[in-house]
Amino acid sequence: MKKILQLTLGIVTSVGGFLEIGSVATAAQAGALFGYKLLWAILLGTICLIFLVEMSGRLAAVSKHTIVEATRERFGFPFFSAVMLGMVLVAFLVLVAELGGIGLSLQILTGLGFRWWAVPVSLAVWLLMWKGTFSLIENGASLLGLVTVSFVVAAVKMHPEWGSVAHGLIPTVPGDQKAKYGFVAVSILGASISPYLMYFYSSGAIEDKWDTSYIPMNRIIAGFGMTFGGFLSMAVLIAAALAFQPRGISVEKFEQAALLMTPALTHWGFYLFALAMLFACLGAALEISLSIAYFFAQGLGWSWSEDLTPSRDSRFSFVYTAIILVAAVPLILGVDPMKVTMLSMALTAATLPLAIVPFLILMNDPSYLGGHRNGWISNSVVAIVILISFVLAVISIPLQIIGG
Amino acid sequence: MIEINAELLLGRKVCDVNGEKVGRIEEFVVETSDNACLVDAYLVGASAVIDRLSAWSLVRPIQKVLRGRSVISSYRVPWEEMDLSDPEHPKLKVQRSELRHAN
Amino acid sequence: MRLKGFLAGPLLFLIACKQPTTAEKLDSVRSWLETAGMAADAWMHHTTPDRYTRQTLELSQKTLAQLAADLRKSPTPGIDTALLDTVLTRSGARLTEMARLVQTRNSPGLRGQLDSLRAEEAIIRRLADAAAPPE
Amino acid sequence: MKLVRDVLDKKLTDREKCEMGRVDGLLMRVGERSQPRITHIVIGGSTLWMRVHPALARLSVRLARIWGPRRTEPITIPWSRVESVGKDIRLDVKARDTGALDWELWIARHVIERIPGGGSEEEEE
Repeated sequence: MKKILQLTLGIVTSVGGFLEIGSVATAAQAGALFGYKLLWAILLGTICLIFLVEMSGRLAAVSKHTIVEATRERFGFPFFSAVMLGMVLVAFLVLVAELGGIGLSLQILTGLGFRWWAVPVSLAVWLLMWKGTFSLIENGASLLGLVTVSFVVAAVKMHPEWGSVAHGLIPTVPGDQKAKYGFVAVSILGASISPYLMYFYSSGAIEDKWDTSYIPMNRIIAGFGMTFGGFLSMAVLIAAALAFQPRGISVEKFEQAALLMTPALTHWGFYLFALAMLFACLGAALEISLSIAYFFAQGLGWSWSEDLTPSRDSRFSFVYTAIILVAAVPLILGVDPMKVTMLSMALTAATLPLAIVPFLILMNDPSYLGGHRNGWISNSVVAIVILISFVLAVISIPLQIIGG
Repeated sequence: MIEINAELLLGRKVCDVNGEKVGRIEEFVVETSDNACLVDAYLVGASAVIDRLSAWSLVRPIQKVLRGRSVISSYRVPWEEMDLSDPEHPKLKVQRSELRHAN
Repeated sequence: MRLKGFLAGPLLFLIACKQPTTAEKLDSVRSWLETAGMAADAWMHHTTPDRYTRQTLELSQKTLAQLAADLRKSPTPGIDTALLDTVLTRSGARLTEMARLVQTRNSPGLRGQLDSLRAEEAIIRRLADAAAPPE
Repeated sequence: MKLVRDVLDKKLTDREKCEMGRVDGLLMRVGERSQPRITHIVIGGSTLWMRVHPALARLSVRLARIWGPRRTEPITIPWSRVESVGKDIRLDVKARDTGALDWELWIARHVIERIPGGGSEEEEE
């Protein structure tokens, strides 16, 4: 019975925890600019994420090591410090974007600018981690995140032309704006394949004391949870294609994205969007702060568990406290969260190989995985998608910066 | 009698007695007996790294091709044949040809 | 560490964004005029709260003013810059007026302004299509 | 046994399975004719960063001098204390006495316990 509860909870939390400011902003911009043309990027990213999440759960269940622990033990500290530098920097940028997302959601609800919300939001996120346990954070925030299902309702209610929607799932090269198209595609891949999600998921498997009997459940959670999550992103893209593209509105600011669901759900659409973003970004902010703290704690051998009182794992608690407070600074200075979001998603895609290549090697390591090593399917799917993301990123990001 | 940080030896280039580059120190084969830890031999050369990363299942197809051209080769250097008087530049006390290949 | 070069790549992106072309600026102008129209329309149907609508109209006005200044600085052949500039200035003033009407909850007044805004947007679209080579 | 694969960077736990960091370094005594032996396991900042770059090691020592429990030299634990080498390395020591937890305790006392709800170390005894 306990397993079935854990199973449903696992799927629910991965659905609720899937969307965050990155996936919504990139999907909304893609829909507004290119209609259904970029659905394939969400599909590709989600498929890759399913494999990565399943692999991180399996690694934890079989070897009782998280990805970070195994990376340091297997590749040595010098290489590990490079991975840590890259991943922590990018995750920090995404954290700033998430805190900004919470602030912007509160701004459209209350009218008070997101800069004023920066400190209270950071303190609230910190307090949740200071007092909360792992299960409260993982399950609570994600259950609230279920309000993001309203995107599907909005998309369906706008009666999309399902034929061309399906057509969007096939990769196409656009006529004009190639650089912008590539940049948004890379940002979508970066938004859906988020390394912090893997580090968080594998640490969660350890906190929940998984063992090899959890492997089938892990596969179902990864499969269904991420697939539903992928549908949510696609729903955002479809809704944006129907709401914004005909009007020629390109989504650059949060205030524009806020109108996403109003054509379909009128004032409900407005308030649901604000709430959906508030809870989705809250869940993501918690996950990212924990992932960064896990990175330091697991990498350097400190005690780490969200279930301990802060003084029992003081360095771990110190790291997430410092990270959250520092993340509020750029927002106080008025940095636009949407710009940070798009940049951090593209950077995530560019630094994916740094996180995934060592992970792939680990997943083929008999001393960690024994008989549960990766099949050639997982290896090739992940390797191909990472290669695509990296190549796309290296081409389109400079183009977008220097001018297509 | 000198005391050195073994972890800093990792990756250091090793030359044989007449200065020819043999490879890099990648592993220490040790023997633990009644709570002492004695170094039996050093593994020198790139393939020792692959061994350590045990990424063989990823690398094996490539390795079969390269083995022919001995690009990936690694030597098992018994402790007597390694001169660590200058830890910055480890040297062998024998010629490269006399070394035995590891597995 | 051979990986250092690898990390230098991403840092390159932090330099300022590129300068958009005139066509992109005109697209932006129309995008923001449409955003203002959509927000005002939603407000009239009681879909969006007052403060949000007012702030969005003000944001549209501010962005439009910035775009107008950029366009003035870099006139391009094939566009009647004088006409474009007058239309942009008039739209800018109209957006400020619309924000005030939302503040005073004057829905009928706003409807009138919205129709004029749509007309101005049509002029700008004609100007943009005239300049941009037909697809 | 292979030292780098099985010992270096592995997690260290004490008698009561309390985490006390990772194997950051290993001291090796090399004699003229005697067989080299690993004498100590080394834990602690500067050893760790020395493996990346000497400049980082100097930096970590300077930082440790101005903030934290004022410990600059790393912690060395004789190899004779090693009980078992498996998934983790179990040492026959008490973590608190070795000094491996100095940073943990210092931050707990000077930072965490000052914040309400932080809990206190004594609770643990």
